Amino acid sequence: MLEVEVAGLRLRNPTVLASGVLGVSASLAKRVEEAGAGAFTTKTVTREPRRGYMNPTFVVLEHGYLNAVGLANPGIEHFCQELREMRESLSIPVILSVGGGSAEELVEVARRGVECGAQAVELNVSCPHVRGMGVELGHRADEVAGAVGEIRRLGVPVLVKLSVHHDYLRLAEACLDAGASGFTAINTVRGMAIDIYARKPVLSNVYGGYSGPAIRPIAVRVVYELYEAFPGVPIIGVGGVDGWEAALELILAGASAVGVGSAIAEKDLAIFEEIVRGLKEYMEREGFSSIKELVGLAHRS
Amino acid sequence: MLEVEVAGLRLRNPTVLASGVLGVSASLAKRVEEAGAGAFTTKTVTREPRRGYMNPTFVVLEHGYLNAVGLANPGIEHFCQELREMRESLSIPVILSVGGGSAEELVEVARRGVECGAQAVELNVSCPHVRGMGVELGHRADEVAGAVGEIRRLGVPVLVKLSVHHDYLRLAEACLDAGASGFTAINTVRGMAIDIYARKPVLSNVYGGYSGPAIRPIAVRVVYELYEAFPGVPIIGVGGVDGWEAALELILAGASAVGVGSAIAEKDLAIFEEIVRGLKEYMEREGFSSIKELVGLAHRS
Amino acid sequence: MHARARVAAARLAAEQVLELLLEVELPDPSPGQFVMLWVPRVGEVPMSVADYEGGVLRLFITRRGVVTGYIHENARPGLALFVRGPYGRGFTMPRGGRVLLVGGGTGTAPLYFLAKRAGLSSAGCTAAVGFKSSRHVILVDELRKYCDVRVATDDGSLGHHGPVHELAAALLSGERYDRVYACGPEQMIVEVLRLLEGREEALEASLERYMRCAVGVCGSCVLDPLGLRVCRDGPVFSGAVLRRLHDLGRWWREPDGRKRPLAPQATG
Amino acid sequence: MHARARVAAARLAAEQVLELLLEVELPDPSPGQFVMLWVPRVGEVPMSVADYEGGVLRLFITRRGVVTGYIHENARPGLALFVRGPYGRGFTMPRGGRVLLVGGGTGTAPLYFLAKRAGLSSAGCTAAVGFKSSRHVILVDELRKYCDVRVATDDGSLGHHGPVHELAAALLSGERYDRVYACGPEQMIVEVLRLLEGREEALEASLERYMRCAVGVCGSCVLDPLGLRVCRDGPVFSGAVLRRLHDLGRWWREPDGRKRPLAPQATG
Ligand SMILES: Cc1cc2nc3c(=O)[nH]c(=O)nc-3n(C[C@H](O)[C@H](O)[C@H](O)COP(=O)(O)OP(=O)(O)OC[C@H]3O[C@@H](n4cnc5c(N)ncnc54)[C@H](O)[C@@H]3O)c2cc1C
Ligand SMILES: Cc1cc2nc3c(=O)[nH]c(=O)nc-3n(C[C@H](O)[C@H](O)[C@H](O)COP(=O)(O)OP(=O)(O)OC[C@H]3O[C@@H](n4cnc5c(N)ncnc54)[C@H](O)[C@@H]3O)c2cc1C
Ligand SMILES: Cc1cc2nc3c(=O)[nH]c(=O)nc-3n(C[C@H](O)[C@H](O)[C@H](O)COP(=O)(O)O)c2cc1C
Ligand SMILES: Cc1cc2nc3c(=O)[nH]c(=O)nc-3n(C[C@H](O)[C@H](O)[C@H](O)COP(=O)(O)O)c2cc1C
Ligand code: FES
Ligand code: FES
Repeated sequence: MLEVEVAGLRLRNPTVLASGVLGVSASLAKRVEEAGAGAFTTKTVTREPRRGYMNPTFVVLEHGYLNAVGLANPGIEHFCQELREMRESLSIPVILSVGGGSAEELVEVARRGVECGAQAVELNVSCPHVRGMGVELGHRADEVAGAVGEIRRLGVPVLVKLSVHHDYLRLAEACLDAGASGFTAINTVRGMAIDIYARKPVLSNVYGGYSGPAIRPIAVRVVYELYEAFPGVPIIGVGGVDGWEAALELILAGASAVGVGSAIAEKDLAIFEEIVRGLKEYMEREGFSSIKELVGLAHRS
Repeated sequence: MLEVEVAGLRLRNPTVLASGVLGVSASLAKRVEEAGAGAFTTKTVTREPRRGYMNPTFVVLEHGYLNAVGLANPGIEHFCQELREMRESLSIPVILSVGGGSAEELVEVARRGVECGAQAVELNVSCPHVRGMGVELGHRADEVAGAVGEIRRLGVPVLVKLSVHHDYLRLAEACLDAGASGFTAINTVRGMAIDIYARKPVLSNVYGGYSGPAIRPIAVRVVYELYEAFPGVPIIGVGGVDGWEAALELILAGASAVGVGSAIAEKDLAIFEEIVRGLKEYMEREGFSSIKELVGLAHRS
Repeated sequence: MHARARVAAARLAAEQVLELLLEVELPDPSPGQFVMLWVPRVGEVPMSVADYEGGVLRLFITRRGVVTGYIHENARPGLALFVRGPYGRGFTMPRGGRVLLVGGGTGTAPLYFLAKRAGLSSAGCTAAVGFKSSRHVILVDELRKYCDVRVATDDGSLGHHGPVHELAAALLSGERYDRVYACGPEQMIVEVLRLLEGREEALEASLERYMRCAVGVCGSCVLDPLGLRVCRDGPVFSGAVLRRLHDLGRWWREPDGRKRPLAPQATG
Repeated sequence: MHARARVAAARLAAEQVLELLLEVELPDPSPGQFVMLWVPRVGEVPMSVADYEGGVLRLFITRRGVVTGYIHENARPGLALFVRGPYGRGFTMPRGGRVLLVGGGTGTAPLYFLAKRAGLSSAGCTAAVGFKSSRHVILVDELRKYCDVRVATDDGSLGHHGPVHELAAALLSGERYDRVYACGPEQMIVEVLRLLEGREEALEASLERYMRCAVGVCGSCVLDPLGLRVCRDGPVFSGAVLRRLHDLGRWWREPDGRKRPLAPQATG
């Protein structure tokens, strides 16, 4: 009853590990699968290796989390091996999150990633804390659309990860025209925290990406708007999913699947089973036989 | 030790009642003054009366609040009398929040408001839930700047209320060039909530403005950026101030004063005294003699 | 967020007055408090708590406009409504002494809840309750468990023929009470306040105003000149406060914030 | 957010090892857990808890690079540092029986905390601790309160001349223990694991990896092939798990996620 299809990928349930969260190794991917996730998104991978920023790169706040990891990753060449291992050991779909400073770079990373086994590509054009590789890219809708078009030709689904910091409806439209298979929404929201005793920003990078339960109302709205503007286009809803109720809220808004990110800090990998069980029980109680009936249901009157 | 000057207004302490919150009557203004606030901002007033949206217009969430009141207000002509009474009965500054669909309308409302006693004008060009009178206006930087220029000639300070949904640095610059005295940041963030049992959006308007502690990291960042980009320009920091620590975080980011909005739902008017007392005690403990020393302190190394 | 409240029973308790029993988990309300009742896609309105026991919330809803009309037409067992609250400051619980309750229409409901929760008995409690006619009567039989009840109707079809404050006047002329509690049309409250002028009885009365947030933030429900919010500082106010409220019985604040003269029928 | 931790005392406990006492309110840590120590504008690093009593956190910090270097040079009473945590899974507390502790360098600190919290005595506890030289020794006198302590130094300037695992080997050859706890350089842990092959002693050892979030989210500290996160699934792992960790003693994951051969000095 929980199976969904998202942009051609078959998921045993609508939970997806969000990008950047544990997505660094095949060994963690396996644990995430065993914990019950329906799909796995890798950490965003770029052409060259990136060390990321100095610590502190992660802050636990009262209502959410801030991070400015800085797209740390081993680079696609090195990550290729992890992708191969993922494909060997996993039965859930592996979505490769791709980052870069230009369309050319995105395409290059995606191409190599697909060669190494990625079953879908998610374009991260919305990281809020890396200059040149983040949100700015999303502002250049034509360039992103160009990359979408080329990657589409590799024969795998292409999801575009959106941010509230974009004119996301316009970007979404341009990407759809170029053949995008769907959207992931939302990435973290630009934010920062200052320690009142240190009297300094906590993140070494000063600014970071805000995630966790606090951003859910923002994510719900973006998903709702996307569903309204592009009915039928699959959306992975991400942002503040910290239990089955939150997952359901995004599904009702229009998400076919939901990403789980920083909630793992609080609930660890058990959150996947918790969501799956919660959704099942809800559906039984409320008389739904397929999760698909719930997708976008809040739009119908 | 807590006195501040913000855009020419003298405040006994850096707390300000945020717009839209209790700012509808002289009687409430008096209570807010008695509760200890340093300044009072009125509800946004437009040329014509507005009933606002149907209930539900306000939702209490886990980490914040959503509202889509819809700029309900009695119109400037009727509000004039309240302004007169405010000036008669208050000794703290009264900031008139002005809304409208065009520069012309903003100017008209501001002019009448100043005639009736407003000591400063705050331009609300950032309401996230009223079509034509909200965020869109803030996208038209030139038009807003035009209004700023004209209102400036009325001889009162003009603050521009910014939103994360704008290119706020650009808008801020245009407004400064036109003579703006400072900024209020931030307005609510577009968001929505869906009830998982009703399976419907809760707000009658579907979308609304997200406020409360959840949005503080976003506000801190906007204030920090503004202070960095325009050193010396006064900022009223608003967003998620729910106690003295939160107020201090915004001050350290660069706010000369802080607005208090939806936290009143939790702590009622006692929050003003709580902030004032907390700041005082902090300053004594940490060895500061004037709150001004703390403004923007997180920027210095 | 709201709590789901399933209709367990809905019956017409009197003409235009629907009695609703809702299964819903709420923080325990105290008498005089209210909830916000949300009907998805229709609207959200404040309603006084008439009882809350064993997870069942009881409301008495007079048919007025869009939302109450919808509820009257559609409420049947199983329907899901949504509730948030309870909100506001309720009545001070009577601690012994003699109590007089003065209720009008559905204003009787919170007084009934008060009598029940305070465990009053007719030895210590007299209730004067008024309705338009015998067809509009609610809760009188149940209230008799706790109070000596006198009824008035506007058309004389039951009990005293005339407004309920006349009943109250008669009772007050013969007796001293420790506390008087009033809930009903605002004109009734004005009359009760007048009756108590120069007397020692402590009055508490519940008011209604247009509400949005219900938590004291938006200012929609403010009363001049004290700046009191019905949703948070009230809905129950003391006689001393009521005397200083110039708005009382005179002005109703519209959703746009402008005031219009209070219509006599502004309260159920 | 972090809790402010004021330096109450800072002294060089041994060559290159600073002992810090920090006044800070934290959830009570258990032995084997660590904190993230933030030095504003400098960096943030994981540190094992050496003790926490009466609101005073004790750390032993080996001078390594940017952050530890800064602390060594600037820590004096009154300096404000910042701490979050405690994080991770610590040691299983010994319940009676005979315990062997094997510590290397500042790895002795969490073992001392364990001995103290578990209330061990030299009847039930033997500790083999190794240092570079007699000038690098920490906590040995204090540890004697709880354990029969044997010392080894690389240069023979104190106790056994040679690596600490040789001491452990000697102890193990003469005696059966119920539990062995190890903390120190990863090569030392590898040796202890080897010593225990085919024996019945339950081992628990604490590992280190590059960390960012410390709460199990970012994946920086993952160990292959089990996908275990040092910050959350560890830093303490059982012998059974350690045997299945191919990374153990071999691979260190860099901040960019690539692995490099584990340098012998990777641990203090
Ligand atoms: C604290 C409080 C307790 C109340 N308790 C009860 C009760 O127990 N039983 C009962 O029948 N009624 C009660 N009311 C009144 C009830 O809220 C209104 O009758 C109801 O809101 C009308 O809604 P409608 O959509 O059916 O009518 P509409 O056609 O929208 O309006 C009819 C009238 O109700 C007023 N009204 C509408 N919405 C609101 C609102 N959000 N807040 C206040 N007034 C509103 C209008 O101003 C108008 O006077 C109470 C009101 C308040 C403020
Ligand atoms: C769970 C745990 C407990 C620890 N307990 C102690 C202790 O009690 N006492 C002690 O002296 N040291 C301890 N360490 C090691 C300590 O964290 C490093 O020595 C310290 O981070 C070096 O920082 P630096 O800036 O001075 O050095 P750098 O010059 O930045 O680096 C020197 C070395 O430390 C490593 N390192 C740097 N930052 C980190 C990090 N965030 N996480 C892990 N390794 C890092 C580098 O990879 C390198 O190998 C512990 C490490 C972990 C993971
Ligand atoms: C530590 C951390 C690292 C992240 N790294 C990435 C990344 O590399 N690429 C990406 O697209 N999103 C990244 N994100 C964003 C998440 O995928 C997700 O969009 C966001 O955190 C909101 O979801 P959440 O509230 O469930 O965490 C990261 C988030 C966190 C917390
Ligand atoms: C109920 C409500 C009504 C508001 N109305 C207005 C308004 O009319 N004009 C305006 O500029 N901001 C309005 N705001 C935004 C607040 O002034 C403030 O910018 C925002 O709520 C963030 O602050 P907070 O987190 O302290 O509430 C309103 C906020 C709330 C909660
Ligand atoms: S309804 Fe908002 S203040 Fe009373
Ligand atoms: S440090 Fe982030 S998972 Fe361990």
